[in-house]
Amino acid sequence: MHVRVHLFARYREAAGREQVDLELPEGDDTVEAAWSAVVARHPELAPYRPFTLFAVGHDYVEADHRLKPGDELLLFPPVSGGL
Amino acid sequence: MHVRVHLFARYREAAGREQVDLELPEGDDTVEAAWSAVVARHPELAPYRPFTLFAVGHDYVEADHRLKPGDELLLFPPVSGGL
Amino acid sequence: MNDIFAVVGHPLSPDAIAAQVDEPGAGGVVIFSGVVRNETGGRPVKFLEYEAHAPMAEAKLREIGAAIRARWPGVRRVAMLHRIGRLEIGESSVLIAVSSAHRGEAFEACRYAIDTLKRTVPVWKKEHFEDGEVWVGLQGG
Amino acid sequence: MNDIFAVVGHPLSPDAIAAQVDEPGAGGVVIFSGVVRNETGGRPVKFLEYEAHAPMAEAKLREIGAAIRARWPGVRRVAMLHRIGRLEIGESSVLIAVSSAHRGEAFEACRYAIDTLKRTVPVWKKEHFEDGEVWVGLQGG
Repeated sequence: MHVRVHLFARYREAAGREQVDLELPEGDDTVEAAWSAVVARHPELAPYRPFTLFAVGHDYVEADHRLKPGDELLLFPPVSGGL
Repeated sequence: MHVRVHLFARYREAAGREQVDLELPEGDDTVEAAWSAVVARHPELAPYRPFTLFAVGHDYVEADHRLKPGDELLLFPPVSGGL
Repeated sequence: MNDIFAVVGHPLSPDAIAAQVDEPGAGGVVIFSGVVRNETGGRPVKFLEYEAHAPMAEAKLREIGAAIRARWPGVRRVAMLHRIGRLEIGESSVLIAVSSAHRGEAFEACRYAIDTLKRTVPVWKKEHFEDGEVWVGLQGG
Repeated sequence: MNDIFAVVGHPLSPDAIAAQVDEPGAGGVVIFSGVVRNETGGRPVKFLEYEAHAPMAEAKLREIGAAIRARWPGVRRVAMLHRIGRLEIGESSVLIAVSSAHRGEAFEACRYAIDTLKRTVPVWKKEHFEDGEVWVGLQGG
């Protein structure tokens, strides 16, 4: 199942890229699975797992959220807008 | 005892003047006495007594406050600044 | 300190008052603007007139500033301006700005400032209607 | 409605946002401005950079606006702007304005707006120092 992952702010800089295209195996379609697949390619992101916000579309999702084919998963560092 | 009384906003308009000069008898030197003396000359102000704020200098005072010779007493309608 | 407390005869500008409380250590600024409404109790208002006893009004504004300093130590700067004279619909009659290190203090202090101003500062408002005028603050007055 | 929720690349102006929430029935406007501080934890800051995921950021700002409408029915207009890109010390990164018939609602809604924005809107801040740069939001990160 194809999923495109977008990296923001420090994650983009740490990985040196803005997006990662994944093929997730059938039955292993959670956000957590996608995170693991990203970290397999970019181990420098591993330490950030406890701080990471996940989103699909305009909504935050939990790590156990199940992705659908063609979903775009957004990986956010802790937000720090406002001031 | 000489006291100058200043009228503001609706009081000034009701009385048709900005100030009233009073001679208060000895021993009758409270703000209340000054108010009564003003009302004796300008009875149109009488109904406003319950709503009136009294001030001397930059401070609000109570009706039983005792005036000193040369004091200027300020008679304020309810304040309505701000918005 | 550089705090500002004044009764003025010119239009009030949020940009200008924000600049007046700007301070390198302040992270948040809260501004309150009181705006002339187009009606009162359903009756259309043409324009307003504000009158102040300016020396005492400015003294009372300074007292409010001092109380804010005592109660919210994180406040950096305070500016309070009240406009007098004729004001048109939509114009700002009062403008208060508070800057602070942490935004909670700026919100609380700014609200305290306008609430206290309305109770203590000698300013009077006259509403002008199509068919007359009324001093505000005394029903049926 | 005419509410405004946007991520923008240009300087923010309190005058402009006050005008955007101006409304004949509104008697009070509360504005919050988040200002770039000159230091963080005692370390001098040269300038800041803000990045946003703009489509979702604007969606989250709209959600905040909808929540305000539901909770404070006296609110007349809401405007929320977040600036991105490079910001100098003293510039405003976020500007929120709420107008309402009664000022209490404007104060509460404006504070709710900035508090919620800081938790939910995907924006990230990078602090630039004399000798390096740091993304904010993760200690030691």
